[in-house]
Amino acid sequence: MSFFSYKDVIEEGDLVLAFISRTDTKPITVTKGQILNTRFGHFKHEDMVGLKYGEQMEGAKGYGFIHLLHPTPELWTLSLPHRTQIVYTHDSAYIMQRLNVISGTRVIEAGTGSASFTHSFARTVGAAGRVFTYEFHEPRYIEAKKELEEHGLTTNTLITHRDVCEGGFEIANIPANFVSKNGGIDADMVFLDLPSPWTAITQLDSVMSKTSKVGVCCFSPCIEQVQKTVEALQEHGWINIELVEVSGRRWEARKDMIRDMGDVVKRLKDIQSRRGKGIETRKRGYLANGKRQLEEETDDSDSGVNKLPNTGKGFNPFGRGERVKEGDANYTWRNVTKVESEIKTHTSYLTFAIRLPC
Amino acid sequence: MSFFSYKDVIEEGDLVLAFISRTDTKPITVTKGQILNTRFGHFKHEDMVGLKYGEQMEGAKGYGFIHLLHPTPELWTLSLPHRTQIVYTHDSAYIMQRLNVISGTRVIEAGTGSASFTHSFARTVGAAGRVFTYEFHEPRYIEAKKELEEHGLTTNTLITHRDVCEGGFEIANIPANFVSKNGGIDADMVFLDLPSPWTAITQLDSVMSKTSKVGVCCFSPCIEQVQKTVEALQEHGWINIELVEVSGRRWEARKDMIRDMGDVVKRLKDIQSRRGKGIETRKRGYLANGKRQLEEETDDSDSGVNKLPNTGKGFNPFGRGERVKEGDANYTWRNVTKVESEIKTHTSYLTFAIRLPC
Amino acid sequence: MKDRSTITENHYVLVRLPSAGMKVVELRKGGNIALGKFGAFNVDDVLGYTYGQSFEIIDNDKLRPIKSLSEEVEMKEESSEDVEAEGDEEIIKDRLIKMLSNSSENNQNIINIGSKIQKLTNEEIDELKKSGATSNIGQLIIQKMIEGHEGFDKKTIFSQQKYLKRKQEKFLRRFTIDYLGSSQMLQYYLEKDSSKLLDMSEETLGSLMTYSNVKPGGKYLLIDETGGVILYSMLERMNCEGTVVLIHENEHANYSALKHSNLSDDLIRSKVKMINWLQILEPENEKIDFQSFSEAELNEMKAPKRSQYYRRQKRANDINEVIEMVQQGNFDAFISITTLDPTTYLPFVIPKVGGSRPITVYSQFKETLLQTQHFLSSDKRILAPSIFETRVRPYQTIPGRIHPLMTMRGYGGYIMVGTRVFPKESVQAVGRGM
Amino acid sequence: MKDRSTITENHYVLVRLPSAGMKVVELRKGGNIALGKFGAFNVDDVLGYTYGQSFEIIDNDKLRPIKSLSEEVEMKEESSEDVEAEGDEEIIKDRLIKMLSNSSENNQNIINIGSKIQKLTNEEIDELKKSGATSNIGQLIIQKMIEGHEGFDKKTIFSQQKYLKRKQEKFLRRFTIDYLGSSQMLQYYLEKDSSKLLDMSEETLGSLMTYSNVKPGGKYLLIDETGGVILYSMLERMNCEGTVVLIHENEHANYSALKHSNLSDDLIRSKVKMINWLQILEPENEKIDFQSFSEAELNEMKAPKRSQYYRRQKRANDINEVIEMVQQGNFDAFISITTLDPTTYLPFVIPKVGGSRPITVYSQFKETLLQTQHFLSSDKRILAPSIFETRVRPYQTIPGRIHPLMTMRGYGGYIMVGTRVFPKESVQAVGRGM
Repeated sequence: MSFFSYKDVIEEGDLVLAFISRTDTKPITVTKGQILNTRFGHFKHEDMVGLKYGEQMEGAKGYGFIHLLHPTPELWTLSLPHRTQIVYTHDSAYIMQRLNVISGTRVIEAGTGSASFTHSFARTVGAAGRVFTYEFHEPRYIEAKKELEEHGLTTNTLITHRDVCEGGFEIANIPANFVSKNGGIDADMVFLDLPSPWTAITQLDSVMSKTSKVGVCCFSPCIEQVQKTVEALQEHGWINIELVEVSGRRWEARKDMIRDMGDVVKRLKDIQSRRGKGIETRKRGYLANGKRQLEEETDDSDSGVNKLPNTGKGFNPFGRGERVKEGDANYTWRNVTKVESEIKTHTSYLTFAIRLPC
Repeated sequence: MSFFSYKDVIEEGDLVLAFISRTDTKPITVTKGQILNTRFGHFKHEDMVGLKYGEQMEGAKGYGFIHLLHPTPELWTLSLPHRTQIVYTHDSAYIMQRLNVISGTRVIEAGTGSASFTHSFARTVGAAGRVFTYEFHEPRYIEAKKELEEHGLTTNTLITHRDVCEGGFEIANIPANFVSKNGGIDADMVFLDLPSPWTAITQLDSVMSKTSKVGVCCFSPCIEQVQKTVEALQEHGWINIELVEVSGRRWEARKDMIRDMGDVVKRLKDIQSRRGKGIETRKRGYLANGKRQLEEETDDSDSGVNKLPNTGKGFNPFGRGERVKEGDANYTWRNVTKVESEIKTHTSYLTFAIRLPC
Repeated sequence: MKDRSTITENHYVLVRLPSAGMKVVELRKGGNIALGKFGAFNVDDVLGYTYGQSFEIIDNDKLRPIKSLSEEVEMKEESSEDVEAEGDEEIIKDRLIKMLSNSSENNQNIINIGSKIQKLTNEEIDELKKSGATSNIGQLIIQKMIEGHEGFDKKTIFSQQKYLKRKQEKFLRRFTIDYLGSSQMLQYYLEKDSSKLLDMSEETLGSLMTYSNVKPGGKYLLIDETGGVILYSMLERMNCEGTVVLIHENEHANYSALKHSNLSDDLIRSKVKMINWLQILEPENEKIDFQSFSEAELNEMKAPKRSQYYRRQKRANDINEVIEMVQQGNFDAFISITTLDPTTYLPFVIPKVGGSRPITVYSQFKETLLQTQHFLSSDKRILAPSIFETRVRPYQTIPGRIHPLMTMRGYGGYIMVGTRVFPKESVQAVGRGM
Repeated sequence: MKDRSTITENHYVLVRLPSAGMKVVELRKGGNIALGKFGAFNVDDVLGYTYGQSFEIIDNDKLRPIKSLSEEVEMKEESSEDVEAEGDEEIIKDRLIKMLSNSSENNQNIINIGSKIQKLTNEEIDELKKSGATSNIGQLIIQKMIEGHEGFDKKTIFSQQKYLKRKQEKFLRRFTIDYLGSSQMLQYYLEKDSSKLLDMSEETLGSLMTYSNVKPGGKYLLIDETGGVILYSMLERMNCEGTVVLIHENEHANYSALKHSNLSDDLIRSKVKMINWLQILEPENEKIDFQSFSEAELNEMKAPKRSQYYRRQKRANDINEVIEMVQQGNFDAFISITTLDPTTYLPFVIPKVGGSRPITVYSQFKETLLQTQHFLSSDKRILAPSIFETRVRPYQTIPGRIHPLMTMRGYGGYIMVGTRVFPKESVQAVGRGM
């Protein structure tokens, strides 16, 4: 198992993402004797060995199932066990594309945070690229470092415990295989997810590429941070400063019942005829020639929709009232898209800029 | 014709909005002897007299047509002859609903601008409400005043030539029918579309209702204006300060051709068989037992899609290449929605707040 | 016109709670209104204030008017009740620490805050509390963190919001009395169960009213499957001048929301007429041919019978009147909020709308309106139908920390707007006429 | 790996113009590149600079490197050419007044500016010009207006933008040489004719690459109807390690965009394999049974015939190789950007994708993907398909006047993402298993 390439069959010790439902994916390291308990049954790790990644797995008691997924940075992001605020995929994907992070790119990231974006960077820059990530907060640093090691990402990713706003980005003893052919860190791309990126911007000069254009992205939730960042970037020779917001929506395909007004009319007629029969004997004096007879007055309550028996296919238009199952073949349906009931309207402002070697 | 109520039949002197196309509506005052010229023919005003609002009208030469529409504030907004930046309907509709502008509301608006929102206010507050609108810029004030008079809106709308940031909102000789039962302007709702609303906020005290909650909406394009506005509102006792953006999208129903991969395969087979016949005689030595014979190499150009004759319904999947008319019955289509090719992503920030009588 | 300014007895009002929860209550003189964990208050104590006024429940349901729900809490007068107060402090500290260390399971960053707070002495907490009282402690701690420490960074914005919200819910015993207008009613129902409103947002309601050109004195044809919220919004704008004909699909229309509108039944009856689909489709059949009795015959009747006769006569007249009104048509707008498929009813409704008047159809789903627009594309009676979508994005406006809210409700709906026109058979298009 | 840092001869590069226009040009040593009204430049003058460098055309196609396209223009040295310079000033003033009074037809507010400018003396204009030179006059005037006068309010933001843009177009003779990566190529084609890219935006391309988990060494199955822009993006991320099998629907695949990718034909041929739909559907039928000749037979052949034999042999091998590769399947992702209906080809493609690997389908229209997701809902081989929409909203970042741009391109597309899984016949769901 590796974030750098797919494997096909699960072995002991592999990281597997157990897909339980759309909102529940659990990362597990396949370990003999351990059991994954879910609300859909429990699953023995040892039974996973030899199964294929992507395989549907039955519960140990013969019911319930999960899917055994291969980790990717994006799935990992969704399954993070203790989730801090993360850079969501809509943002991270755009940042990568826009700043041209590809195989071979040398990236600076501060701070590491949950290391979720670090995973994406490591995957994308590959064996030819390098990721230098910095985390100020010690427990977070320790956890991220452990995780990067466990995930085999330290081959191209170096994590440093550092407050870059104070101490800058330079690293005293860069491992030889992390030193650029041009010497040092030599970053092509900088991602700053810090409360005050403007204090870090001043520290970048010595660690950026001297031979090519460098791109930066500052990730800040508040507009006041953006204002200070823009000023700092301008003062320090960055150009093409552009602020953007990324909005991401997830849509689901659903079915909405098609309710025909003609059915309503049939139903109203049905009510009238049934009522008409019942009261015929009671009616006198007010009958009309061929027209509708006057109905008995009923209580003019506001109680709303009257519950009436379903009289067969296409005749009962009360989809909402009666909890008809979506897609029920007794009704007709329209394909519709539904957005999440709660959407993310803001993650952060993204301030981009570039700098050319002086 | 009136913005306050519909009439049915067009008379001389009426304002008519001639709908020429979705993006072209021309306001005309029906005047004997005048002619409306459009790219779809020309239309004599006098022929409009006696037609119904909503009627389709033939060009004077027997071809082309327009629709004769009754003015509404929203249609008027779209047909403004010299269009300045206006408050678009997505914004204005929300402001009205949110600040509960209804029949009887007393509104302050500064500045008047194109008077487009003024029209909406006048319509909505009706005969029981009043609109006090202020415009600093003289030519704009003169034009708006004239327009309000021509449109019969001065029965409930009073326009004042004033820089409210300097001179405030008080009016020396309010016409009697504009004086509130509580005296003076007595506004329930304030709309500030000014470059520096914070200078106007300080001037509002004397013209706001003393008996009920007053709502304000400041309409500012830049975030820095919002920041100053929020501060000023806080300092001057406004509460429930909330900033929002309104986004509006217009979608069109369209049809997109359904291209079937099966047709592609049929076509590829067709090409092979026709080519196969042509080259059969030239082929020797490389024939295969029952399998495809080797085709002649052709130039491996990148020129792309080969143009081939359309061989009938459902067989030619090249919708884009051949300019098939949308909805052509020879093809199958999917109903799709298309947003405008250029969308409005920002009009202004809307800062709302309320104030209670002290 | 009813009083929209002053909190008045026997009115239904909206009570807003610090939790962003809402309640609709009737203000009966002498009554006491319970707000659950937020306490209770006496109706008489709020009467006469302006709508929009906020209050704090001090003790024994006593009220203190305050500037707003988020006003900084003043010093409590309970310093005399020493034991309780001290106990409170301990509880608060414990609660804070627990709350924050619980959060730390989900958010490492907040560990910082947790440990900071754990280091706070009782005196410091006391000071914090004094400087802003219980309900402000959270805010103050956060303020201190922001000022003094970069560890309290944006990673914790989610937590901050959650935290502050929770604090407010737990510690604030405040509420606001709002006038119950259509927007407030919409907000209330959205909060309870948005599906009852077919997910319509306030901004979409605004667009619906504006594009439908609703104004005093108009005559409107309406389908309202929201239980009357849309109807209420229209009546507000009409100032109860004009008429709304409400099309319904059952024996009786459901407009239960109007119960809380403070509009009298008489007023509603005089302005709102009900008609069902069968009456629209088969008007002549559905009219009541009421056989009148002569004066003499009536005089011979016993009183109960006579009053039954009059009741039936009125009902027959009402039904015939609304059927005729729809037969006449020339409505100033047709407005529809229903789960019925528009393509099945529009053919019967379009002829009823006056020239150059708007037709607006709401749906939760763009796909429904897509189908509808295609359906109308060959119907020359509707000019230039378009589908509109309006979405409002609210911001957090704490100065220095302005940003759009992180999340919001995803739904809001769509409206299709077109204009009723009279096509001419003879016209010959030139170029693309539309 | 090709040089992405330094502007290098014989490379195709992107030239950005102040008008936001773009050009793709090849830098042939000694060549001269014409930019239309912006002038022309000699290729040799830009070689050796870093990609991203901006230049100003001074005179006779001479270049001056500048910081950025929007850098304030330095004083021109043409003060000696008095007559021309004076003439220029007049022309500029005239032009400004005309421009501004023209605008005033459409925007009353700008009247203010027009009259202000009309009141400017020649000396003032001269001063303005000196302090920032021609191309900056507009900016300076606006600056002055903002500082001194509230009449220059937000109403003119549209005008300002239009005005500034026009000014830059008219007065600036500047350009930037950018590396032609996949994002730049996308931008270039979007600018020319977005329908050629099926309206795909840069952010959607980013999502597509990320959700498809494209990385060095992968083996991918691709339908690319954009002429190779997506293919180029994949090759960038793959660093040309791994394989892309490109499915096409004609006799030959169209990947013309790669012509400008600076990737050698050999490299492309070794990494990109072509296959058409017929070869996928009827692989055994479509394989070439190439009859080899013996060494002796070949030796007897004449040279041209022999080389034809070898050419054909290679071609047969290539075709058989790619057909077999697809037969084997186990691709690391399937990615599709086509106007073909996904429901018609997905059944043939799904089996080719490896376990737990992504399937991503792009469409201009959400409705297409809606249909596709429903089509897949009964296919247990695709886990949890979802439709994603990503939109980027750019801001104006002039300090003191920060706001989102007023308008932007409406299109951008949607992607459907699902994961290939292996369903088990025997499983019994409990609760809602999905």
